[in-house]
Amino acid sequence: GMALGMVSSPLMAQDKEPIRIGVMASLSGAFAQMGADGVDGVKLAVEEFGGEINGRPVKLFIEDSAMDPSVAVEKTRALVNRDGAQVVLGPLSGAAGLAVKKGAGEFPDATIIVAGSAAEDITMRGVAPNVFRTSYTGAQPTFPLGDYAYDQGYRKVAIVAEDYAFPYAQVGGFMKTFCARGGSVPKKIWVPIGTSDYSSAVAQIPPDVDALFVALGGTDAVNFIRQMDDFGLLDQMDILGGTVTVDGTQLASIGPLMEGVVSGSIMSGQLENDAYKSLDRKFGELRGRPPSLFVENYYRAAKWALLALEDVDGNVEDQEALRKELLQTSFQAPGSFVSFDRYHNVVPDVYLNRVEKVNGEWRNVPIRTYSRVSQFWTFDPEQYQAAPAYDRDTPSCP
Amino acid sequence: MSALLSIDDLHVYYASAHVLQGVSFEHDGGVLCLLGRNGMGKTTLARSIMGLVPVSDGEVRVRGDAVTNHAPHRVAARGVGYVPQGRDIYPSLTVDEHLRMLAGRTEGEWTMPRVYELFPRLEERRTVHAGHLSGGEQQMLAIARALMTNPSLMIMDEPSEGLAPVIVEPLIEKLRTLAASGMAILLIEQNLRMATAVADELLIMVSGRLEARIPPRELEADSALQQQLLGVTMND
Amino acid sequence: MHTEIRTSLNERLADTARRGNRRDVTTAAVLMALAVLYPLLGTTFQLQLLTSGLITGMVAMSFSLLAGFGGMVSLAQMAFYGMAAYVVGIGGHDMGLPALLTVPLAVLSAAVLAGLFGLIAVRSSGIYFLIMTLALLQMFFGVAMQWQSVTGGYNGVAGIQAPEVAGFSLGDAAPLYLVTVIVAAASYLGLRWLLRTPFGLTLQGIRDRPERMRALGFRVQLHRWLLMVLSGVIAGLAGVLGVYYHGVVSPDVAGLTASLIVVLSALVGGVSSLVGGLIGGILVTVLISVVSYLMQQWFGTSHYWTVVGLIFVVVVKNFPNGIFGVDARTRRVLERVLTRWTGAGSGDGARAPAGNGTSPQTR
Amino acid sequence: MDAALKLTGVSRQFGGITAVSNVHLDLEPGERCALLGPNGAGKTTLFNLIAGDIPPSSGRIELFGEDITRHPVAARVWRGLRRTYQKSALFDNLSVAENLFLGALGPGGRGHLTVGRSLRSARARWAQVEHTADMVGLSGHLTTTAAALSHGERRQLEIGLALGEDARMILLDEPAAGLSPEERATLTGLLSGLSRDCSLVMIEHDMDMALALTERVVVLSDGALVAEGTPEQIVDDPLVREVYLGGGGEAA
Amino acid sequence: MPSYFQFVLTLMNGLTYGALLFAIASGFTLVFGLMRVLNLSHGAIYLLGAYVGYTVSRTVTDWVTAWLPALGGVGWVAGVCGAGLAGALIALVLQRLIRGVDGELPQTLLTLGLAITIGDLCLWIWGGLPLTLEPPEAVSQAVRIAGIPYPGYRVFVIAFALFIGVALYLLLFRSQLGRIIRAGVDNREMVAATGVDIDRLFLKVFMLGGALTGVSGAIGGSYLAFQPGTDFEILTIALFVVVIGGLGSLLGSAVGAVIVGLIDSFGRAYFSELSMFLLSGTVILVLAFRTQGLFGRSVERG
Ligand SMILES: Nc1ncnc2c1ncn2[C@@H]1O[C@H](COP(=O)(O)OP(=O)(O)OP(=O)(O)O)[C@@H](O)[C@H]1O
Ligand SMILES: Nc1ncnc2c1ncn2[C@@H]1O[C@H](COP(=O)(O)OP(=O)(O)OP(=O)(O)O)[C@@H](O)[C@H]1O
Ligand SMILES: [Mg+2]
Ligand SMILES: [Mg+2]
Repeated sequence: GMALGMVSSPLMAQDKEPIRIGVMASLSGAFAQMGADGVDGVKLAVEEFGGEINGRPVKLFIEDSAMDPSVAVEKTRALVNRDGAQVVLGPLSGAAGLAVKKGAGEFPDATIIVAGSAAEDITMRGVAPNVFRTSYTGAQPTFPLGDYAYDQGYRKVAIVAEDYAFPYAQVGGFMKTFCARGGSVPKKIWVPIGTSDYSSAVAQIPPDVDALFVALGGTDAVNFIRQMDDFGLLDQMDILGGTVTVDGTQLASIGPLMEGVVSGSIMSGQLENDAYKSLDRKFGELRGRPPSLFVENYYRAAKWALLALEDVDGNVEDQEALRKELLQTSFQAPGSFVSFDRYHNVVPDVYLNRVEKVNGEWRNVPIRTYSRVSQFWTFDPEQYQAAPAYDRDTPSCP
Repeated sequence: MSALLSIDDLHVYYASAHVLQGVSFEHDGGVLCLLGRNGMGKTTLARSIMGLVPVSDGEVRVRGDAVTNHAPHRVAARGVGYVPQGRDIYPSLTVDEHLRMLAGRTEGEWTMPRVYELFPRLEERRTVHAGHLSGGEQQMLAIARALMTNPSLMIMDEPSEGLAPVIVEPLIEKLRTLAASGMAILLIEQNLRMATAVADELLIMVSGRLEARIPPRELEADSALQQQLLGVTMND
Repeated sequence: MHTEIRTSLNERLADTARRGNRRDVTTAAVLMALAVLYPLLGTTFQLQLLTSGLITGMVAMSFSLLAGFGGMVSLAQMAFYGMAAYVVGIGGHDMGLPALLTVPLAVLSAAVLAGLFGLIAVRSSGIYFLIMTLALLQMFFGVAMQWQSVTGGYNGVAGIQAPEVAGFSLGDAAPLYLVTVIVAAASYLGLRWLLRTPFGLTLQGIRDRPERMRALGFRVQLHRWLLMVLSGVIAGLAGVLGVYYHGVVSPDVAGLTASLIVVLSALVGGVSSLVGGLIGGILVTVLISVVSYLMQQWFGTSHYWTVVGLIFVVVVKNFPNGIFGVDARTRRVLERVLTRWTGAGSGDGARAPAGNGTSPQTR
Repeated sequence: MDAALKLTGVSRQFGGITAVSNVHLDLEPGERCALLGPNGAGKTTLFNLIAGDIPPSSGRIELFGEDITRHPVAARVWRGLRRTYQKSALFDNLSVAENLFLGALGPGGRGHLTVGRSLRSARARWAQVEHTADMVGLSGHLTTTAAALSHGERRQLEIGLALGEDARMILLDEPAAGLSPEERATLTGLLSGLSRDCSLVMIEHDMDMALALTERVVVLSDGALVAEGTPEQIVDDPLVREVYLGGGGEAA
Repeated sequence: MPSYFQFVLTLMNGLTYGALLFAIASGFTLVFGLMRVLNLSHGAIYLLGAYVGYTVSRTVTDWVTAWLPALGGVGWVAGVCGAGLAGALIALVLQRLIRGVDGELPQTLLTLGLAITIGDLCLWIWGGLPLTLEPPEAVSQAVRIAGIPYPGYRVFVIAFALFIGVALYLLLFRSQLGRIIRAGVDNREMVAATGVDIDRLFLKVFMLGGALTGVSGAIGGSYLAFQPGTDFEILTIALFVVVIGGLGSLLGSAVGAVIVGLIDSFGRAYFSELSMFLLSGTVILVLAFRTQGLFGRSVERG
């Protein structure tokens, strides 16, 4: 009945025909906040362009990918086949992004811009012509962190991380650089995602390590940090954080406990460039807090697409041209200046941020910047792609 | 002065099955015994008085007050006690808890010691979960439970089912004394011996209607009537 | 005295069989016509949505089969689905085996998994069975997640290519839809036939009173186990279709939302009816899709679950036994009508006459 | 010839209490036996032991010469043992006809799967169903759902479930309880007309019926066998009068 | 030394987690016992309790500290009470919904629909950020157990669970009311026919169960962060606890809770690769050998 009736068939390009952009993010369940932030980011970017490109209105279609690859595939179909989306932004989770990339052949007339998913293979081990990634790979922001940790004089670092692909890559990136310089990781504590009681993990941390690398997200990070504090261990240990460990979302609830934590990210809580300041101000007006990583990621993806669309005069129907333009576009995103590598992955700056209180607010303040970090760091792309994928035990340097 | 229990043109349906088709009678003390073949609607009558099945038409009055379709606890609060068919005891409560639960809620002669005196077997088994009792023991418990509410009108649906003769006899005695002391009893019975032994009057139900209201002696004496109303003759 | 009813019993059997056959043929014909004609009418997305709904519906049907006819409310159905999906994914995609091999293997594996789960689970009943299957589902989830070298862990197996059938790729919407309709219809008709044999009655007896069935000489455990395997086969078939439909399989198949949707589908359709599962699957899938779309378009919000949840509450309030579940009262009326017309009762073996879902006591 | 049923020192305890204690019993094939005793004497428990619902604490149970003490319930049924329950255990969601069909199908199947058996092969059983319904007086209720039966009708169906062509030993637990006088008469007719290939053990508090139908009476009290004999002997036994029939006098 | 430290800590953690689980599960058992319905909105009520507790305690704390800073802890107490109230209210709604709907499955589906709605409404109202309540200083002081400093709040949770356990035991098994409730669970009709307004009584107990769950949400949410998704996690674990112990048995819930708490804690500490399987494995193992859970038993003769 209704569902079937409201589907509009894709029409030939006409003047003033809207440009249809699909947005996919997880909008329900444990990651709902990140998804909602992402949608805000997209809307802010579209607003910036006055809601139109070359006289063609930009129409957004938003769907919940629910962190589930099967759902992400279905929702991509809904966006492309039902709503006629020519550009799809998202999805957010690694597995979902991977599934969409591998099935992207089904959508020759749409360009998919992965705005959050960090699974390496979206832009490695095979490149899909219509898939781009504007966010980062799991290891990309933590390569520098390993470097930094060694500089700090840490030689033994223990790891607490969730037991799935994204943290594997985050830990992998960290260890690749840290171990290469001579550091060692005597203990990795993998916890199931969604763990609420971390006291057992806390009890396992070897007392003689120099620092702890924590790659947990959302509630997990909050629970862990709080419980470290409950057991009086938080003050006794330096803490390094993964990319989503110390996002603004966590700082809102446990800022004081996070003080001094250094983490690696493509975003920061305090940057000097105008793009950042503008996003910070606009998002602040909207939600009353600083923009999170996800706001920036989706904002960046949308802006990237819109810039390229502007350059092709809004002719979204010529996907060939759009993709070519996209690949050549580079610009100042709020996070940093960005461009694509030839594997369709973003090359951003990576910041090492420390949690500090700025004007009464807990923020990630950059203490070091590594500019133009590739998804392969400084390694040879061929060799890198031939190496085994990250997992619980790879790499290893006890 | 209105009768203790009066039923006026009662109609009850299960879905579209018309099970009680205009039952009317009054009961004002003594033992009134309801007889009838299986499936004639006796239990339905008892349950509709108690408010356990909805009445579509007609009226149930207790001491003149209409209680038609009232919630069961409101009917019970007017002094109506009920021994259901099939016992319906509470399996997870002990024998003792069954009685203790009702002790002190009502004024009257029936207290735990009195009940145990009537059914010594129950006292022997007082700490046992009622679900573990034998069928007959459960039946005793169901009777005891109803007595503990000290009713002025007692509705008993086949109380002798599953009881050994050695228990039935004192029970008959007890019902007689109770009736003599003023309790009205509406007894549904299949055991003709018991029915004729305790009843002051007999009601015969056939297919949802009352066919006759006669003293037991009359029925006992007339084997043609027995054949007509009950389908059997009593003394062959 | 009751000769008319008595003589009718044998007739009734012959009659219901005849009528049943006619109804089966009609159902099948309608489904087939729908299947053949639909690609001409529907858009790609509609076809895909319906395919997805039918696949969910098949899992829901396997759920209803267990719950409605066996009194076993199982949350493990998505594990059987997932098992078949993984076998197709790993065998077809990772190992490059032909579909001709992986598909039967996948269904077989689902049946074997159901058999294994069944060995442990059929001894329990009621809520214990339910929780047991929940635990087994979690086990499956755990294995899919942790046995990374084989299952691909969190990411699962992606990029699975659908095979070609008669020159058409099942990766395309219309052919896959057609195949799904055929498989769903065949499963339904097969089950319907099976449940109209004494086997169906036996299952219902076991559902209502396993103890008594034992005391009548039936092998209760064996029947329950077999039913579980059967439901595993159906869910496994759905899994094969599902993995070709999605092109990906991940531990999420055994996740909360997927199972939730299956249960909702079955209950909305009515667990006492098999076709209810299929239709319920389509309804729920379409409902969620439409509600989420409309909430976005009209109110600009993504909180469609609030509305979906409320819709379920309203539906259950009005159709406690599902849209296709006949509740006890309606059933009695039906029976009376039937008795008057044919002197027979309800002979529809494919509908479990469970007044109250699976609750064995009705009073 | 082997005894139909042979109990040797059968006992059963529940926690502290002994429900059945050291019962010995020998039953000839075709024999009709009444099992009497006051409430809580252990009669139903004894049935449960014979049928295999609960295992005995000690003792040995033989059926037609075969030791079945450890056999599962169903295996005993395949050897011809049938029983009814004191508290009706019916398939509430199924019709009377379907209930009886299951009663006829199960034992005949020797417990094999019912999957392969088509409607056609089931036809004969439907005929049997009609016959049984007629015998227990439910032929007017064939299509009624069991849950919608009255108490007495449920008792009738309960008995119907235990009747079958190949039954060789039937245990009836208070078959007349809840039946009206007319239905009792029907039941008496039914039971007295049963083939002599089949033995019968009956728990019954309706003395008229129990004594009329049986040639042997066994009396249980506090779990133990306290008297045994012909109906006449039992009625006159002072002990039986005291523990069971009641001091009142006439028993029948 | 570290291994001793780890062991004692793990043990204590298991016990405190078990204590919280018991509080959660006992509300579930109570409700299940009454309605014979799997209340799938149990987790949602927990989550709602946590959120309401959070908001109330924040508001009241802000308000109170403006006047009397010393009474800062009052806010938390108010939050816990608010959570209880919210839980009771939802229970009331649920009872109204369930009334008139026959059958276990339809009723279960109703609770599921409600659970979905509540969960999503919480996301709508409070957003998806992980939150925690701030328990008052008075109960948060670290204490020393076996020479090891241990968070005081966790000890408080144990005390809370013990209190709930004892109170429920007294209510159900040592009071007149308890006998009536249990009788009503067995057979509502007959209890009504002996003159008790069982529906009213059940509604009250049902609301008590809801309140208990809401309070557990606030208490648990004071040391375990909560967010969308917590509802179904809590539900699953409550189901496991209750089933391991045996449905309807208070003692069973207690033992089940401690078992699950300990297994969870030791599993994570010593067999972290297997921790995903330990809990479900335990459930399967227990049910494979005791099909009615550890303390579940049937009082009905077969
Ligand atoms: N599972 C059990 N747990 C505890 N006690 C039990 C159990 N089963 C039976 N009993 C006890 O054993 C005794 C014998 O019970 P049984 O049911 O065999 O009696 P019965 O002779 O059939 O009595 P009735 O004539 O009243 O049916 C009773 O006192 C009963 O309470
Ligand atoms: N729940 C029900 N639903 C539908 N029909 C019912 C229901 N209960 C009873 N009936 C029908 O109503 C009629 C009267 O039943 P009722 O239980 O009142 O009979 P009764 O006179 O008490 O019989 P008995 O002596 O067997 O106890 C019967 O024909 C029965 O089949
Ligand atoms: Mg009756
Ligand atoms: Mg007995």
